[in-house]
Amino acid sequence: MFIDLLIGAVKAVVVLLLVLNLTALLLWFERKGSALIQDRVGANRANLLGLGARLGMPNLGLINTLLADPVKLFTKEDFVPDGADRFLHWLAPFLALFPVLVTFAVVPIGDAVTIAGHRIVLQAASLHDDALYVLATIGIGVYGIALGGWASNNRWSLLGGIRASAQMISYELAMGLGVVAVVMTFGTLSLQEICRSQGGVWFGWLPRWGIFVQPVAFLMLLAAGMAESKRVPFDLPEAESELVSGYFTEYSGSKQAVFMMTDFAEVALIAVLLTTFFLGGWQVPYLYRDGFILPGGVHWALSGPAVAILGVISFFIKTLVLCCLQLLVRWTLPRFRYDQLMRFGWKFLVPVGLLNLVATAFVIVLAGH
Amino acid sequence: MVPISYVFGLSAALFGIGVCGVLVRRNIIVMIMSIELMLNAANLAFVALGRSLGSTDGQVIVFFVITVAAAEAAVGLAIVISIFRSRETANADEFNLMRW
Amino acid sequence: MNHFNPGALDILWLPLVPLIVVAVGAVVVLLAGVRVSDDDSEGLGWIALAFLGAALLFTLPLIGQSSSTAFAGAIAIDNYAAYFEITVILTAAVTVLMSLEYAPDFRLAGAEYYSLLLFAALGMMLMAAAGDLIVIFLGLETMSIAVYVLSGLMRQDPRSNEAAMKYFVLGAFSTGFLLYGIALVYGATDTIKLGPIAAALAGAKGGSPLLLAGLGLLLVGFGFKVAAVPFHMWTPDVYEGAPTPVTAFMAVGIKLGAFAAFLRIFLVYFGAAATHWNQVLWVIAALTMTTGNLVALVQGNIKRMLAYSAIAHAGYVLVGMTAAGAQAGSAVLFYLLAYAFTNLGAFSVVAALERRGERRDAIADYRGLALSHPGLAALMVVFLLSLTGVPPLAGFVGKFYVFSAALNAGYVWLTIIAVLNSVVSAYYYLSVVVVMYMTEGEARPIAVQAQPGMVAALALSLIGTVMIGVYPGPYMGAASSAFKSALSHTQVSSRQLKLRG
Amino acid sequence: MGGYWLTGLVFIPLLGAFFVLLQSEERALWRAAFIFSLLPLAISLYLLFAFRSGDAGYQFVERYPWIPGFGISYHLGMDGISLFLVVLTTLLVSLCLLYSGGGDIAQRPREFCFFMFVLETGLLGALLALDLFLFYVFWELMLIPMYFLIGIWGHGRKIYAAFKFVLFTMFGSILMLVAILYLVHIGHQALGRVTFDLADLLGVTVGKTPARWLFAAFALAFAVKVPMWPVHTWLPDAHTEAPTAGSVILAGVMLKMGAYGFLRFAIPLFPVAAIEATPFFMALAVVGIIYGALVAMVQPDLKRLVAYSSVSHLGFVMLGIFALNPQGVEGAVYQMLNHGLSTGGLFLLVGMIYLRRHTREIAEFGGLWSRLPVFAAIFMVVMLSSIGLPGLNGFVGEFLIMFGTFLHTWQAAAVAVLGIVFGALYMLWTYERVMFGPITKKINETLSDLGAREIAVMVPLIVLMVVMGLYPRPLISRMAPSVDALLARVRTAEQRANTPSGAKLVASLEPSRSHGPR
Amino acid sequence: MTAWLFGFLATLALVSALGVILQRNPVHSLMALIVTLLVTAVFFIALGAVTIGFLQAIIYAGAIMVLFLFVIWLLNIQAEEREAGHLALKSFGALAAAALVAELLAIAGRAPAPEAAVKPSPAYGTIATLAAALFSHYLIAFEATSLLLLVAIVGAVALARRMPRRRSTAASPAAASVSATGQDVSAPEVSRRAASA
Repeated sequence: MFIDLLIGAVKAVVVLLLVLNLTALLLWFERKGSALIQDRVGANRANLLGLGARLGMPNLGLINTLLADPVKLFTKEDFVPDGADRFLHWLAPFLALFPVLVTFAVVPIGDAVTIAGHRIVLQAASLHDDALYVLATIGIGVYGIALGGWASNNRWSLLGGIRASAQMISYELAMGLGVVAVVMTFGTLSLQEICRSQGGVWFGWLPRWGIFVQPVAFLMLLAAGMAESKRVPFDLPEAESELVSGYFTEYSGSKQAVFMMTDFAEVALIAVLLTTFFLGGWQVPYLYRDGFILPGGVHWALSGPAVAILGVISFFIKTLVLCCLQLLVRWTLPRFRYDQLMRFGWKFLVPVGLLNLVATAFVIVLAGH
Repeated sequence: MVPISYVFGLSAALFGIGVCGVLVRRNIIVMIMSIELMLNAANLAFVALGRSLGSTDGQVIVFFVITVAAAEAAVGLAIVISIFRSRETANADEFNLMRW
Repeated sequence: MNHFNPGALDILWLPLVPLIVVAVGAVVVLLAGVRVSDDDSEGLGWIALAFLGAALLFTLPLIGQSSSTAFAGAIAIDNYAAYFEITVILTAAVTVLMSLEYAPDFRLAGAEYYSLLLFAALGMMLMAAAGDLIVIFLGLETMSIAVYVLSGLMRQDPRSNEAAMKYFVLGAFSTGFLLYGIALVYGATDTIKLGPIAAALAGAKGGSPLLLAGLGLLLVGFGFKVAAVPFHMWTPDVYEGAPTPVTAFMAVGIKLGAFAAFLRIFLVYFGAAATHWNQVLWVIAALTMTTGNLVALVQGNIKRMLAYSAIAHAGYVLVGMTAAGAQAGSAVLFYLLAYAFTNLGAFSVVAALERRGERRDAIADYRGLALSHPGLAALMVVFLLSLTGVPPLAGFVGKFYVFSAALNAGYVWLTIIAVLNSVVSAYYYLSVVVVMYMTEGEARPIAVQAQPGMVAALALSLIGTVMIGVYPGPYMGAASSAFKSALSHTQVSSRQLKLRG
Repeated sequence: MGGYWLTGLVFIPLLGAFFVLLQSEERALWRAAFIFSLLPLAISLYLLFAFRSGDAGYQFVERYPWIPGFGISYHLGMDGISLFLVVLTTLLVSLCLLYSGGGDIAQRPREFCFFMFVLETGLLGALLALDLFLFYVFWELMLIPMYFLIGIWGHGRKIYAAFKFVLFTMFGSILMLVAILYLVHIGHQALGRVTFDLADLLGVTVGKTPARWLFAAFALAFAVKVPMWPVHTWLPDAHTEAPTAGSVILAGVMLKMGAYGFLRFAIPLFPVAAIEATPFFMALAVVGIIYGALVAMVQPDLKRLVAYSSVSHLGFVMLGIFALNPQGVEGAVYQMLNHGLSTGGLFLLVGMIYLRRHTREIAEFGGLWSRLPVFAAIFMVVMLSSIGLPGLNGFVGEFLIMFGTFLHTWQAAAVAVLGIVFGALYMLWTYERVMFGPITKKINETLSDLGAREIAVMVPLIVLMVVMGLYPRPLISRMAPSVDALLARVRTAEQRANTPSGAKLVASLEPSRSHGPR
Repeated sequence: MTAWLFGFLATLALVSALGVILQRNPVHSLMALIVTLLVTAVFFIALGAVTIGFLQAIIYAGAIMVLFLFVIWLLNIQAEEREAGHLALKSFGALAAAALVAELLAIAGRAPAPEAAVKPSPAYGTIATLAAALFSHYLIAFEATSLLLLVAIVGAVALARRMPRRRSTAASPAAASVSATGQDVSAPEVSRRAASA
């Protein structure tokens, strides 16, 4: 009993730490990646003890983003505007971050491993209805943003909050449709099961990943997910040029930092979900329980722990790739107009999602008989 | 283990609070919220009673009730919007063009 | 994991065809109305009428079928359902007819208007055909939500907005009670199907406080919908504020739908356990009649007056319900039919006088109507007299039937209260006649031309009112066979229970 | 079965109602209305002669199922009691239409004729119906046209009067509806089937207590209509404010409906209860006679005076009915006819003078004899008929009633005689004030005497008064068998209730059934 | 469900429910309502109705309540300075509600609750069980629900959409003032919420 609790706690802490680190990493990547894309140097000033230069990479600016940025943000004055709803103003950032963080609890980062007789599933919490849980937490995430905008007692903020909530609610629908298609395909709501059933190959060479069965759902979820994270090209809620900074205009210091973390955590969340649903999660192509079996029939035996570790690594690689993809999009595409955003969501994604659902259902029924 | 009837009792209390809210509050939005509270209490009762009977029917009904709540909320709020256009108030006491 | 097994379902499409036709009609109207201006929505009305006509045709094969159920007991197939479906369809048709000119005149959004009208009718029909509490609930909600919107559809009119708001708040409030009542009944009996609930009520669980409290809450919920005192507060305001055809539809259709379910639950299935509820109903009936009639005396607005009169009439229906039993059931069904035509007629006249977006619903506006519009005035007199219960019009025969049932069940005092109420009601109905016929001068000169839709609506109501009054035999027969066919469900189910037991 | 005479009689006026609606030109309208009204009159006269005297049963019976589920049938029939009232009704309607065409009804004549015909249908139907449901339908039906007649074409506080009239009568009659339903319920238990037919229900013995209640409900409905003191207060208002034709029909026919209801329904259905109630009703009747006469005496308004005299006269009728012996009942029926003729005539005469002077104040007149000799002469005859001068019809009725009452309770007769005296007093005094003496008001000198139409209206009345006063036999002989049958029924019931075995029988039948002798 | 967990959740539910009706500021009321709904969702899950619990969170707390938030903002409903309304009416309402609760509680106390005598099967409350019921015994209800939602969409649009301008005559003052408020912008959203639910 105690051991189980301990394992649970450890898993939770591990996942939390992973996510937090991932967000920091994404922050750095955003800074330097944008610099790269825009052909400029990017953050490069902070140089603790000349460490960067000594290591021969002064331009990476790791210290800037990983250390200086947080320190700066957390030491800044925490400003609450006059007439704001102080309690909600304080609560909102955490209300935004919390649901995103807890969503990671059901994401399987690897297969089950057995350590000292305990079978440990590499998933912080294994529910029966993981997919529903994901949708639920994402749905709850709206409130942090919306209330943050409202509690600031600022028109721009409120407008940003309204936009954010409308947008998130709208794209949640498309997202739900995509998830339902995936769930129908795999016949389970459990993310671990979904990952598991993506092992193996078709035709002897094609990994049985979800993306090959549900390409439409993948694109839908990618688009909807990016919209959920309110980032370019869907960053209407913040839209600096119109709304100053949208819902967090009136935020500063640590609360602002939490909002930023939420942003990046959402990017990471989308990435892990897409990975789980479509890219086989922790599955490595051609890797089976006891080692690789390549298409040619070549067999390369591996021990159990090694397989598990490979799985975790593969999961993170896929996740990082998808994160990079999102950041790349962010620096590539211009912002939508609000009506375009809504039209895209309601008049394109939703119908496509429904058609996809119907097609999936037909295929399942026909295949079932 | 807590007896199921405790949960049912909780639902009754929530229902009562909802009723009280409708009767006591004059803000139209809060009144609608109180109605949602009533529906929610009914949902809790359905699930609790269903659990004590070991039947799934209660949950299915909750599914329908949630749908109904959604529909009611949509229409109710649309009505609030339409009345607000002409009256600029959400206080039920001021809707007195006609006697109650 | 249990798999979906379609074989377990007794799927029968025939009883659903009328409902499906109405639903399709609603959608077709909606789609057809995409490019139709609000000033020009008459065509949509005719489409709606066509679908209602088709639905009526498809209801006919349902008459006379032996009572059975479909969809695992969710849908009851019997004359009772057919009776109410036909009445609801006719009500909707008359409402559409009287809206053909009214809707453009008041710039109601045509597509939405007719489509919601059909949807509301669909909800009522669903309530009539429902065999379990949840379908009743959903039918009720479909009807109610559509009517909430309909009553607020004159969006530039603050009174209409207010009507929608009040109706919505109190309607949703009552929904909460109804739902909690269903929850309690479900908790007590482990089922939401009416047959088994009735069996449980008659059996060992009959005295269960959970079940009785559930019945009480159901009573409250339905009390709101049928506007029984003390749950009637919304009625006058909503009737006054809503567009007049919608008021007519509310006064008649909602009562039909709500009573269809109310009667099926209480009179048909819980009839055997009437002792549990008819004392309460006695009081509610007496209060409803008396309050309705007394307050109606002081109204200066005809729609308000008719609203209180509708409350009073709900009271008469409740008198019939209190009596419980086969004769009372038939009487109530017949009364509702008579009431439907009469009230539709009265509201048609009110609607006919409202033109070009101008409300004309103060009783004072009817001054001198007998001289300026003798036909309309005469029709109004007929409908008012029928509401009063003057022979040989429909309203009289309805009251006669109900009172006779109540007397046979031994409710002498309730009947006496009811008839004294009729006398009181004569005063305010005849006051309108006084204004129309015996007061000189015209309030505001109006000229209303005969419009085909309105004429048809008036003619239908008049024919109904007079026919049912003069030769009520066939309609009484229909009502009685409808109620008996509903009753036969309970006999079947109790027989089955006995076999099993 | 006797063909379709009665159906024709009842519904031809209804046809006429819609027929007159088609007339657009006013003169043609009145002509058409009058001619149309002669049709039912002709039918009723035919029936008068075709009626087999000496037959106690119903004649010209028509019976068809109407609402079979309820045992309700369309059942019409005529006996010696209703026969003359039918004739009186058709006659008075014709005369009223004839009179009203002469300028009395200035506005909305089409609707006036419409309502008159509907009213006639209601009256005739109520007189002929032998099914309680059918009777109630017609009973209520006649309220509405009268309501319109008073409300539209009335004078002064016409709306108040109309409302009072409707609410009073409706209050009474709706309790009667409950009683009917309850009676049918008892009948259902007794006979095993639901029936509203009077003949069937007469065969049902009602337990003592329910019978009292039911009789009370019926009696209330009919007493309001009669009207008996103290529920008479609607009558002076209604009479005074109604147009002349309305007053004539109201006084001439409609009041008789109450008395007729007692004879046709209340007493035969619940004979024991009726006998028990006799002292009470006699007392009320006597109070009504004296009260009506005294109040009439102090009325300054001619029409109100006639109205109160009606209260007094109808008191006599009720007295006769509750004497429950052949003399009394026959006298009552006879007196109903008399009252219809004389009071109808009086109202017509008051209407004629009102048309000329637009006032009915007695003080406004005086010395009209010299200016309006024909009017004064006719007035004299009608007034004497009303007083009950021997040789005129009023005497026969009053004599029979007093005789019957004397046989039953001499004290009542003794007090009621005072009513006759008072009646003569106020009538003659009024006549003196209106007709004799010098002309005090200038305007009265310009009045013109009756025209041809007015005389034509009055002549049939005068003729009937004289004929009925001199030769009552054909009437009595036609009504006697029916009256005897009724009284026989009452006696049988009384005996059964009074003899110990009979009382036991009734007691044992209290909740259940019996096939009483018909 | 252990006693302390029940106690904690029940207290939370009651406090937040009271918060709904006691808060002056509608937004705070709404927050309290959301908490109540989420706690209820937890109760659902604890009672074995896992799917329904999540649906409650997704639809009820996650979508329907956002709708409320929108409307509160759209209409800019401020906290009430001081509750209007008659004291007598209010106390009557409170009393009536209290009586109702007392009665229901009494019933709950007396109800012969079969204390989960039936140990639910593993499939209890799963989406598969639910779906099987929905598409068999509750087929009609399910179909009716779809129509109900359509009604709600049509109705909400009909009420909240922009007022059409008169074609023939100039816009009436009332119509003009309505369009000037500019509240119509997000009106279609209201109806869309219904669809998302």
